Amino acid sequence: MNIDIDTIIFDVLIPVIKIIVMILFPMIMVMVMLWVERRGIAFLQERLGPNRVGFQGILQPIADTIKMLFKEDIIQRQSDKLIFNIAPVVVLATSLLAFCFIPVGMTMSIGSYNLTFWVAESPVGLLITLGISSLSVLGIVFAGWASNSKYSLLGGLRSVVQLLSYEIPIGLTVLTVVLASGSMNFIDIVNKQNEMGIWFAFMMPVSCVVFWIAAMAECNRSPFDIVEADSELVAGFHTEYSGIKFGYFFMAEYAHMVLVSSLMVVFFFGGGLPIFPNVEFLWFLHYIPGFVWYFIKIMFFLYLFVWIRGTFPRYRFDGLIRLVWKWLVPLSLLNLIVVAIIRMIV
Amino acid sequence: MIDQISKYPALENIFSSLQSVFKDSIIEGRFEKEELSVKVKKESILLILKFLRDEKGFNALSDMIGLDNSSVNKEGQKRFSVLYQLYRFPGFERIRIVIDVDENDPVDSAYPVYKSADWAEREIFDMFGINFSGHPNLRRIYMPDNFDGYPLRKDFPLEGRQ
Amino acid sequence: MDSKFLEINMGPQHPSTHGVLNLKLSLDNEVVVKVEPNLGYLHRGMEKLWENRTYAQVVPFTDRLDYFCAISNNLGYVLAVEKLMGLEIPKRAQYIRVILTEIQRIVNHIGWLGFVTNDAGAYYTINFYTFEEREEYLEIFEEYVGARLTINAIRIGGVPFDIDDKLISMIEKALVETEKKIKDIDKIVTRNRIWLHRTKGVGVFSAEDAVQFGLTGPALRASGVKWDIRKDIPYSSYDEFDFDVPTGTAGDIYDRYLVRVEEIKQSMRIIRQAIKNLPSGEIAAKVPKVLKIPEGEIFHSIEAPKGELGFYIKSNGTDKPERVKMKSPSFINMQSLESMCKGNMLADVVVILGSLDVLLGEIDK
Amino acid sequence: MADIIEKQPFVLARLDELITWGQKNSIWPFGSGLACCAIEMISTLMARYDISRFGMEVMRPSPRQADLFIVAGTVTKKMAPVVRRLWEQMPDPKWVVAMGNCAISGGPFPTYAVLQGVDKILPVDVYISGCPPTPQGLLHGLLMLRDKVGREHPTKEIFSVHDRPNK
Repeated sequence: MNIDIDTIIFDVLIPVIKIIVMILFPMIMVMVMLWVERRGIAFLQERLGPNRVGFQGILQPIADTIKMLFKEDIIQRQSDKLIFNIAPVVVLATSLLAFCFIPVGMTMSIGSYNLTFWVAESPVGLLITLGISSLSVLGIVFAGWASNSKYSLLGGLRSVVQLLSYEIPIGLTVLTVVLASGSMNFIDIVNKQNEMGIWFAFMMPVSCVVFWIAAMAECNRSPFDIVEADSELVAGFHTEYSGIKFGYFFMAEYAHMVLVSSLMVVFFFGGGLPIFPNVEFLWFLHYIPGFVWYFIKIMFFLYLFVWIRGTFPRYRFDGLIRLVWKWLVPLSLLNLIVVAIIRMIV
Repeated sequence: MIDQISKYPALENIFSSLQSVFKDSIIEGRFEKEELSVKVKKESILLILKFLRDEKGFNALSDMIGLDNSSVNKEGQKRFSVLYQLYRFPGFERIRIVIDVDENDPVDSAYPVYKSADWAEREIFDMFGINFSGHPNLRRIYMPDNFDGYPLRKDFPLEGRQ
Repeated sequence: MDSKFLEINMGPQHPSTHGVLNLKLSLDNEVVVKVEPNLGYLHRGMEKLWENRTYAQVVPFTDRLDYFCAISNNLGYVLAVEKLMGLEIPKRAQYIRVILTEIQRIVNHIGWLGFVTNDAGAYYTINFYTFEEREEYLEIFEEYVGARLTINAIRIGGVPFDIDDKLISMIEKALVETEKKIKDIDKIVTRNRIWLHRTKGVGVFSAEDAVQFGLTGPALRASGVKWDIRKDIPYSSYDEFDFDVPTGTAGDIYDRYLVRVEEIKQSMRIIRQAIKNLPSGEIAAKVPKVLKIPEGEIFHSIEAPKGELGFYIKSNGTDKPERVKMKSPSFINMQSLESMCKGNMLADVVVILGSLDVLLGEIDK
Repeated sequence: MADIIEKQPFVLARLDELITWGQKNSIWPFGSGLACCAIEMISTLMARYDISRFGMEVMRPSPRQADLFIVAGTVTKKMAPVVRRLWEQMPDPKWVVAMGNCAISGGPFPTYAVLQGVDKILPVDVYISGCPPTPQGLLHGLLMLRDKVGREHPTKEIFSVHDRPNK
């Protein structure tokens, strides 16, 4: 077996770099999001937000992280220690793991080598990603149960119910994407949108909206943040967590948001594609690299998260369930049928 | 006993009907600062409240007030008083029913007549140690359950007993 | 207690118990079976303290009862003392008192708006808007007496300071701002689907129940009972002003919200009238330095922002009261919490509690 | 080991600086209000005074995630055990600010029900007088606390076995 330098570079070095980048990417996005969230919500609320550390408070997330790292880690005597310790890891790890199939940009040709902006490519990448990301609920349930606190337990229970109901509209809307693109591979989905010259969001607006609503619920974000509902459950499932373990949950929430925004972008907004990819006179847009497009798009959705949080009150538990079963599930079923029929004709 | 009450015929009307129905129970009626204050016997308080609510339309018990009379030097004055502040609307008349209570002397709870008496009675029990018989849940309301003494009694020091 | 219910201790430290209140909740899944409020975590022994203070010294303590609307508490106590003394208050002082208490009502209601939306989970945004508005009025108080929260702006016999043109222009400016803000909040909140879902048909209290429980204030009016002491037993020249008493029909949280928003508008009307018709003259009656009140007793109540605020004062001829009993609106409102919450969900408890506008300083005394 | 720490070598001193920089710029208060001062505490949080500029706006409802306990208001004897317990539930390092005269000394309430000063049950870092203190006063106190946090030596506590509080 002869090992040449190309093999080492292209088969070992670059994938390793990719993996590192793809783990760092959500982490950095989390940091950015922490800042965006606090400054953004301050902007909505007629105030300044953190602006003392670094330029415009950009170092604020780092200060928070340092503080959390050096904070005492309290483990209650009555808690189930193993599960208590595992829970934050499960939540964060599943959120990060799901990133490995996401195409963060388009293929870029450097000489003869095609640089791809994803860690792995799989014909069932979509299934795996959805599966992994919904596993994070397991961590929340772990946390709720192991804390030996009633507020946490209620938070965990709510989380299960929420997951069970919101996975259905998510699955049904993702099916429409699969129908439209004919593949469960993220890269194919993006390429199909390139081929058709139109983002799926404009083709299937209903899917897009339903997916966004359900995805917001999946992230436990306001107005669906019943899992950690401040005003009812103190801090929900992470009431008893302190120090960096709480930081894990904090990060996982944002990582999940980044993931959901990424899925949104890939499914419905053409991933790393420029706007109107096939229109001739917009040729110059193709000179902007794919990952820039991707970044701009997910930033929009991430800010949308903040915006919505700053605007809406929280749904009550039953209202949330009603929203799913009375509106989202029938709507997405109908949508699926319509898409299927159109797909059959076209 | 009652002066310038004729300015408020509604109150006069109430007082006279009270007098005619509960002849023996009414001890004293006083009209002071646009208010009618009727002192009645402790035993018939529940009947009187019921009468006022059902017949005279006093639909709300605004407040219950406890008093410690230990500093009052009057012949035959009992240790405590309990005041019932009633009002009725529409019409907006206020009337105060006063009963005198001795120490360790239970009073009939007004809870069956006015639901708002619930906490008010608990407060008086907490602060003065007056017992209300028939109250569904007579516990201390402000002080911890193991607190010693009744703070608003005149012999309780302001700083508390250590 | 039956073990199939989940028992939860909400408070004394909980983000939405509005102070140090302990609620023992029994839950059947998420549905509330039993609510048992546990008070006294802020019991400071006020009434005992008042028996050891002179009449004038009590006034600052009333600030600390309902600290969110201190002036109304001042007024309630001071009016009771004045009535017991038989003191005649100059018209100008009465008008200034009306202006101050109505500002306080706006401050309370607008602050309430922020808190209740916060309880419903609106992540502080409305709270920020309303508190910014509240600051405008606090500036007026600061200009008037120099304090913001516990301002002690009403003294026995009148008011300590006159109001001048600068203050009046500040008030007028703030009113205009508030009108705008109310419109903004109306846009965000009133027809918001989630807000409707959280408030309509939640915490319903019928008019009969409300009266039976002795409920007062906006919570009572939302149930459809038109009972406003300002209108029905006028004090401090309220009979000279033209204003409406808004009432609701359903008696749920949404109606309480509407009633309060309407009350803000009515208060603005009253303030504008008072400023327009402000009579000239003295701002305080002559009151002796050492206040000795002849024996007697009085119960006088006013319409505080939270409901009927009454003071019972028994004097014994010395300079200190024999007994001062405060009838706090929150105390009565809190009492009805249990029957409102039964059968609702856990998330509703905090919103119902918020909608009753209770404040522990006033309940625990 | 203890010897080295006494001298505060360069690396540890720099590490100290880094840690305290993080800590002082991210003091998350515990969202606990007891009485009147709580309203002024909320006012400080609000847009006009905007405590968030210093990264302090994250009011944590759970003591486990908070760094700073602002004792805002009267501590009654019934509440005192709860306050103490909440403080114990907070993870180290933690700081306490006694806000208002009631928390400092019982304030105007020398009665049977009021604890005469929260420093009888908690170690207080900063006292802010006033009844209640204005938001400016609270901000001043919090900035003082920031300076105080910046002067601490967390590495000493991490590496030395002796000075550690009982765990």
